[in-house]
Amino acid sequence: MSGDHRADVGNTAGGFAYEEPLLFERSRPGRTGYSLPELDVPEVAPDDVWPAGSVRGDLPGLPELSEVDVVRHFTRLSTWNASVDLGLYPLGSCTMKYNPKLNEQVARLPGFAAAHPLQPTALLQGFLQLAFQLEQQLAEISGMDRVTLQPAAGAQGELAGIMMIRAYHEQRGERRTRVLIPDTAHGTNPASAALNGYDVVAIPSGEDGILHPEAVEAAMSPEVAALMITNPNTLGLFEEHIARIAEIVHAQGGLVYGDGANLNALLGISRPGDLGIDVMHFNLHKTFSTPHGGGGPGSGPVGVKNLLAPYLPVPVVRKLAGDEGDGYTLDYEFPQSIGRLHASFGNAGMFIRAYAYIRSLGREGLRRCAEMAVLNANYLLARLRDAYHVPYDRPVMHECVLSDHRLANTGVTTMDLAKRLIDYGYHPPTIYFPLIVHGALMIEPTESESLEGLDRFADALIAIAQEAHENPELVRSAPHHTRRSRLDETRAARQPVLRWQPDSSS
Amino acid sequence: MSGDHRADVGNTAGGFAYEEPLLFERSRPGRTGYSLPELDVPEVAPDDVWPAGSVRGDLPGLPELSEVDVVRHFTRLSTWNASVDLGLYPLGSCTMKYNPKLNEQVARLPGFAAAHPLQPTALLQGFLQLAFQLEQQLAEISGMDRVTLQPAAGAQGELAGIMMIRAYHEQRGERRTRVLIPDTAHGTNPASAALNGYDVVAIPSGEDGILHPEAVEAAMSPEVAALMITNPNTLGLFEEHIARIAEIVHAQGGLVYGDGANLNALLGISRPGDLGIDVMHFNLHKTFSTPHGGGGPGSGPVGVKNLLAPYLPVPVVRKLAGDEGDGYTLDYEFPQSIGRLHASFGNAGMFIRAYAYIRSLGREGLRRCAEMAVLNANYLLARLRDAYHVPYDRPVMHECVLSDHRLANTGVTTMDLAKRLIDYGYHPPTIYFPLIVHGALMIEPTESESLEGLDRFADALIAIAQEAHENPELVRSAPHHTRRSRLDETRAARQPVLRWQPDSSS
Amino acid sequence: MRYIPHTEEDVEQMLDAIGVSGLDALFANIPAKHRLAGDLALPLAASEQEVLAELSELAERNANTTTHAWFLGAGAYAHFIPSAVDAVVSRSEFYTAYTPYQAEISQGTLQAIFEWQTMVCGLTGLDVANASMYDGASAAAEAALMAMRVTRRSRVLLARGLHPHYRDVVRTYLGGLRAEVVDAPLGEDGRTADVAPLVDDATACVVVQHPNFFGSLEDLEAASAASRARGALLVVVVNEPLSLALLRPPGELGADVVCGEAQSFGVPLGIGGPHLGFLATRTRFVRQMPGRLVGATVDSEGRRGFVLTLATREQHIRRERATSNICTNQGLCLLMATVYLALLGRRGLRRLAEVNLAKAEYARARVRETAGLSLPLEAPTFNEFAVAVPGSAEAALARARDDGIVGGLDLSTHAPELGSAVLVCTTELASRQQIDRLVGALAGGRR
Amino acid sequence: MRYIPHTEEDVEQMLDAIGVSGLDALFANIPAKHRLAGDLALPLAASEQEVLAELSELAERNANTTTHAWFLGAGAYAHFIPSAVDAVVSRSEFYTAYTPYQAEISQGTLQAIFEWQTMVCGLTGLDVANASMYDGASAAAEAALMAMRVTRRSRVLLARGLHPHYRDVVRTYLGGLRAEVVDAPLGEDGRTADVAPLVDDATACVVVQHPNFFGSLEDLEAASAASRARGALLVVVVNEPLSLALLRPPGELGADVVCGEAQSFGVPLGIGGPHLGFLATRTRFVRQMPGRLVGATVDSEGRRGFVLTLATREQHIRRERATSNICTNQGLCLLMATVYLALLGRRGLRRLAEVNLAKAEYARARVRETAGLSLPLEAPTFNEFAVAVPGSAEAALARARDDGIVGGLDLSTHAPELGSAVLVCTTELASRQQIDRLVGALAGGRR
Ligand SMILES: Cc1ncc(COP(=O)(O)O)c(C=O)c1O
Ligand SMILES: Cc1ncc(COP(=O)(O)O)c(C=O)c1O
Repeated sequence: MSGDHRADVGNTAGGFAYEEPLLFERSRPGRTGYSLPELDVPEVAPDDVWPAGSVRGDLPGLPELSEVDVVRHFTRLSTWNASVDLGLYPLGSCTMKYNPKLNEQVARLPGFAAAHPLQPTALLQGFLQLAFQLEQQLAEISGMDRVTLQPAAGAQGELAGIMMIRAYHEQRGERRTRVLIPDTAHGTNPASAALNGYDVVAIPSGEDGILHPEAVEAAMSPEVAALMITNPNTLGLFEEHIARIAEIVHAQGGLVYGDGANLNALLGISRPGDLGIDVMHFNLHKTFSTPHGGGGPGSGPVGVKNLLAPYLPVPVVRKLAGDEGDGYTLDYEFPQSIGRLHASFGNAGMFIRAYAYIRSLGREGLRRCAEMAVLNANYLLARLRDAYHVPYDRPVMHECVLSDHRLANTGVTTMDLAKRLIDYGYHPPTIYFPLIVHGALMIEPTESESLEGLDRFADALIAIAQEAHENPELVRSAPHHTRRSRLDETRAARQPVLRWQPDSSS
Repeated sequence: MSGDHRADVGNTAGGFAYEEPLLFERSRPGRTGYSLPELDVPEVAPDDVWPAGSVRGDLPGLPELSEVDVVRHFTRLSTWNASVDLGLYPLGSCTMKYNPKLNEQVARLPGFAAAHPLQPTALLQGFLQLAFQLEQQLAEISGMDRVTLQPAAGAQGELAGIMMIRAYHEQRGERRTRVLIPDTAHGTNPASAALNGYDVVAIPSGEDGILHPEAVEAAMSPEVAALMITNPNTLGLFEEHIARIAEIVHAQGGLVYGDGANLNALLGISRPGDLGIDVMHFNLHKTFSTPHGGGGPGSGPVGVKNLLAPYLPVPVVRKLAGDEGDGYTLDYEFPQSIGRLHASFGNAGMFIRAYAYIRSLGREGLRRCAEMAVLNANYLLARLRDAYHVPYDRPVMHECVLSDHRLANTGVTTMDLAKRLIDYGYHPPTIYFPLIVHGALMIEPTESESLEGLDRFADALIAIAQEAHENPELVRSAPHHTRRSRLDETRAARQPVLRWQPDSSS
Repeated sequence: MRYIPHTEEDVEQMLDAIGVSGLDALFANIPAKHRLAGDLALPLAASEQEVLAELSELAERNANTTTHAWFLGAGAYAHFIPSAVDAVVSRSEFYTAYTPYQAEISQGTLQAIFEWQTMVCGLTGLDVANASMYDGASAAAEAALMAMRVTRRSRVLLARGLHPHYRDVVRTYLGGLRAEVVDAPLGEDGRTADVAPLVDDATACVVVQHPNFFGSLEDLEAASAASRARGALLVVVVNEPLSLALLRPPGELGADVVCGEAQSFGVPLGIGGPHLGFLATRTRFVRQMPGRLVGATVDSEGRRGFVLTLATREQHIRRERATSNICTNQGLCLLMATVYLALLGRRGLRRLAEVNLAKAEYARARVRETAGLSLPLEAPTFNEFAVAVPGSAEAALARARDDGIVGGLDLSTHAPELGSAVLVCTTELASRQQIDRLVGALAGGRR
Repeated sequence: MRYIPHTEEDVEQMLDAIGVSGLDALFANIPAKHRLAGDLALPLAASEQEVLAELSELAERNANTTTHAWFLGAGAYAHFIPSAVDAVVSRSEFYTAYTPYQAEISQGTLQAIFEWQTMVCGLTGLDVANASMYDGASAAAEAALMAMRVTRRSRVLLARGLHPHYRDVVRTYLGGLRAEVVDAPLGEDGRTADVAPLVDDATACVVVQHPNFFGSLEDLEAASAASRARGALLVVVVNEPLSLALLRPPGELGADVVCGEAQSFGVPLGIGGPHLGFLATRTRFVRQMPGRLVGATVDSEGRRGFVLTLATREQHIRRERATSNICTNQGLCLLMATVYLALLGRRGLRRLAEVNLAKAEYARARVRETAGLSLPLEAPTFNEFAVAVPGSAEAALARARDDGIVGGLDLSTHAPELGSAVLVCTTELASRQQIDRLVGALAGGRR
């Protein structure tokens, strides 16, 4: 827009956003977006069949709108989001790759979307076969012996994994109390260990950003139940000493948990199961293209080596053999199982998408995927090395981490850079993580991005670095083009307003 | 956006648009968003089976992109459009009502979306039944005797109607040459008549905006094949003298064609067939909620009185009776039929949506629809009467027409008002139509809009009227918030650039 | 009513503001005698749940490409449609928008149309293409009308190889005008016989389909020479545009207008509609073209943008002198095709065409070697061809149906001269095994 | 590869820029011995057409609510889902976005979550609700953990009326901690027997489901009094939240935490997931809550906006001291439920609940009057209840299946004390005629 120095930056032009209040503020008594068939059985008044005082009065918190108003409400809200389908979404550690439309289509087939978890297995054979085959595919990809699809997300996968490790030790009459976790680990690692009653011991990464055998050696003891390691780690670096480290842990009876969030870098290239990992989780919503859905749902299958197989959660899908006939069934009889983690099979809808993805890429596509993801990350690093400080400047895998070091004197923070990127039409990278890097910018382009797309993004980051020096205020006060400018998070936490109320100022 | 006096107007706030070049500019040789199964038959080189020189060389004009780039391209393009799902879209004469999501779902059922027009009728019974029932529903709604669904849009419906009128006259050995059309008529009316070889005679509307018997009387003669009339007319006024006018036309052997584009105002209230109309078209994409699709597809069924039944286009869907058994069949044997207008049955996908809509509203809903559409138009008129000149200030039906009369001295035109409305977050009304109103603003809110929504829209129009007087330049240079400011239509017509070319400056 | 927001309070408040007593008063201008006395004789409102159930039941009763092996084409082709197509056209910014008259708030639709126009020019080898016609049949009719305007002549030559329904529609469209429509016969080999003898100085155009209704590739150069010789235009109709990915563009071979049906490009069969008529021609005829055109221009700040242009040809400006009466067109289908072609791209489309050809050649070979079956027409074909069957075509198709196959079109009404023949189409959806089953069924052999 | 844009030229150019010789060089840091020697033992890439065919075939082999009459609930309920729900969640701005950490570019997701939190508070009668848990079972487990944190106690009382799978999950979650999990028995009438005797000063919480697994409405006031008396919290689990449209909100009846499964609100059955765990509590416990919370705030210009807040409870800040390890949650399912509730609204939801109740009461009446069938439990119910059948439950369900009915859950493993019994659920999808058929089939009568 002419005269607006802030318009037409990056790959954006001027524009506007539609405003939209809360549903409750749009509500008018008597409206509805719903209809029901004529009741074909006698009316029943709850008061007549329920004990006195069981029936509620009004139903607060529910609005009343017509279908058109509901559709417009959410359509407008949607326009306030950044998304993968609108552009590069380089959140480090989140693998925001393209979510194929085919996956969305097949997941909506009535045979999947309208089937029930408790219907007889005889009426659920298509799904059981898919689940069984997906387990096998994940086992092959990861080099593990067995896989459970039950965990609903990566963190629940970690929980399941640590539980199996506990069960394993208890089975041998051991009560180990500690779990070793590198300082670069994602927050869910220590949280999952703690949720299992373990004490968390942080292990420092080496100068070069990866874990060194000495550090593990030093912390290792018979008290240690397991080491949780992410490979490639959250700096995007491959843990070169992984095998040696695993030996050290195993030597003292400990097990090695592999956080598979970054598996995208290794597809068809290297298998955790071949590197000494005893148990790991997959994030189907990262590596296997299922959508992140604005926070979920995801799916966090867990792969284990045979030594942990007895502890897998139930039920287990089994292929019938011999005179059992063909088909698949559900087994519950695993006395040493850690039990159930989910009311049903886990986030089944994500199994379908991941299966469609693995079939679509095939073995060559999966490898290509890892190669291009790593190529993209290294290309970006090469493009950005001059403009930004690179705390660990070495070849990376699927993501690279920059720091705000060079901006020290400008008063511009990593947070400011992130917000300014929004003006350029990009969702910001992951920031301030991993914790060991000051003002970290963690960038994961994924294989979905084209060369030109990466160049535009690099140009934007370089331009912003320059703005930070020449016009720091412009960056510090970003974003300037969004429907809302910088939001006050402190106020939100200090005076929490967590729901709308008729009187509420919010 | 702070400091930007143009932000946060109407129901909008500041924002930005993603830029996106043409597909061809994003193309890179070797990319694709498609895949094919392994060929399971022998390869064939076209040169081996076709005459020399039949095979083309390069395939210009087709880009090469990955699926993610294609999806992003069109997702970004979509964000540059206004749409009913984003807000009020008050295009007069277009009936931009809400397009129910249910209709979209049912139209995609494989039994409809993946069936072929030429498959044996025995394998097409579900569709034939739906088509038959829709014809009956439209006949009942309009008061006509028979209906054909074949015309692909209103204009083709007009063509079909006029053709039937011609056939009717020729059948009686008459060669009539003229068609009478009021000066308020939509452009398709005269165009359709002319396409049929008729001379068009324009009839002036009366002071009060409607057609008067005298005017018709004066123009009527044995040369006149038909009068084409739109009721309610394009000023949103009910043609009160319709019956008398029909008598006059009929008295001299002429027929009356009813343009049903504005039928929304009459649903369950009054039936064209009861007012002397001999033949009319319906716009399923207006009255019956099928989406406009950014210009189409629509559907323009035609209803006729029995006197025109012999001339209906073929094929005709017939319900089997007696010893023919149950079900439906297609009849072709109509010697006097005008013939075919469409390669198949017409825009069948729209029949499905319209049928779902009529079933969803039911008789009471259809009437409610007309009542609320008329209520909304009159309410807007009441809200706007003080701010804008109302050329024909009387109770309206489904739409109201304003003029730019009061802005004469401001230098602000209707076009400017329209463009400024965009800044307020509204798609403009239809402008400069009907032609008899200087600088017309033709506003049709439809029944989909709520009272509050209408108030916000009225507030915007009133605010703009004020801006026109206080800050005309602001209005004349609108829109200010869109990705593109006012586009140069003259240049487009003077130096036509109608396709992209590798070298093209465009 | 879930689609109508008004509450009774809203209605009261609005009636007050308007200053009328009740809803009936709003209809005061409708003479009492013109008001509907009672209710419409229609059922009461059905719930969403009931409507879905009812339509699902109706849909169940239509065979379709998900329930049968499919060899029926004849103008509507069963091609695979990538999921991304529907994902894009389901964006309500596209499907709930109107014709892009207000350019600044319709750039998405406008740019997509401009991209489509460019693609059609590339495929046809012509300079300018419009923003769609209703379908291939009306596109052919509009082309004939256009040729009549351009040449100021009124005689139209229609090849027998033009889809019979298209032929009907052309006749219907021309019915109201003093126009003469003449047939150009089909030759022995399934191609249009030499038209030269039929073209005269009154002839506005020669209309041939390529590949034609019987699947045969026409000799466009001959047709073009014959037309040109007498100052007539050559109109080439294409209803399987996938063929254009391999065939030399008609524009290069002398076609003045190339039009037809683009349903093959990602538009669902949908029982015949909505489909996608297209029309392309040479720059010098642009002002006689029917339909909308999008052009590139600049905004007040010099940035590229798109608008509807050359509207002086159209009904809303020109009224009775317009080049056509078309207003609403097939916009969303155009978007489907544009997304589809963008996904396949240059190589993808060409490869798909090769696959279709290979399937057809395999099927033709099987037919040749199968007792009882033969190929009655010798002309080269793309993905569709006639097969002569033993006994009646109806019986042959019934045998196929018993094996879960929709085997093609019974040609006995359209081309009795071929005896019992079936028009068979093989796309990428037809597997070798299905083709073998079809051949077996048509031949009457047991499987 | 349709999902990967790189051409060979792109790759070359990028390798140059990076300064390495080939793709392998990018993996130089991976010791050779750790590289995969050959290819993965997986099939080659399949085309979109093949994958769709394969998955369609698999889907065909699952019975579902479109192929059978449906009476199976037991924690996953077959309700009608308005088309608008999928239309909204199919907006890629919603489903291809990540967790809304960057508020300014995620306001759409944030506002929707805030709306959901408000709705849950209204339904449960509590002050604060989170932005979802994985499912009802893990929500129950998280509630127990939360109660242990709040009370600093480690004894958890689980009602037998809690869904057996939920009970398993709670035990699994607590397995790693020094926690004692005790059962509270079911009473004769299908409601939890008086828990007072079982609650002691070590008890962190009493966990009851309402309506419980057997469909019975629990006496929450009693449970609440008993818990309160010993300083334990009352956790009420709801897995058919539609019941809350009619039932007095548990929050009003003394529940400290109300959590469970909200799949009923527009989330597809989807073979059990993704579904939608929810958790609500009182303001004073908010800092012990698991899961994300969205709060209202203002931007630098004072305009209302929303952000993730109180994150100091969460793993990415607190790590091993977090209130839970949950990170990715069930965001998109939350959106489905928010759209669903917005469409039904206050009245719609209440009416839907009445309809479900009426269907169940009709079915119960039919059961009572049918020879061979009976209602083993007397407690009042909502839309689900146990039916005692003649012979084995398995045989009864098989009879129903022969009539195209998925008749309910065989209770023999879950509640042997009931003998042969089936847990039957009747939602708005069950027609009177289907209910009659079910009753007939369960009783073993001929139709
Ligand atoms: C390295 C790492 N580990 C674990 C997780 C947790 O996975 P989820 O969010 O699926 O629970 C994440 C997700 O952000 C991650 O990046
Ligand atoms: C009054 C009137 N008549 C006829 C038409 C033509 O209908 P269609 O666009 O469906 O061809 C329209 C559409 O704008 C119209 O408004």
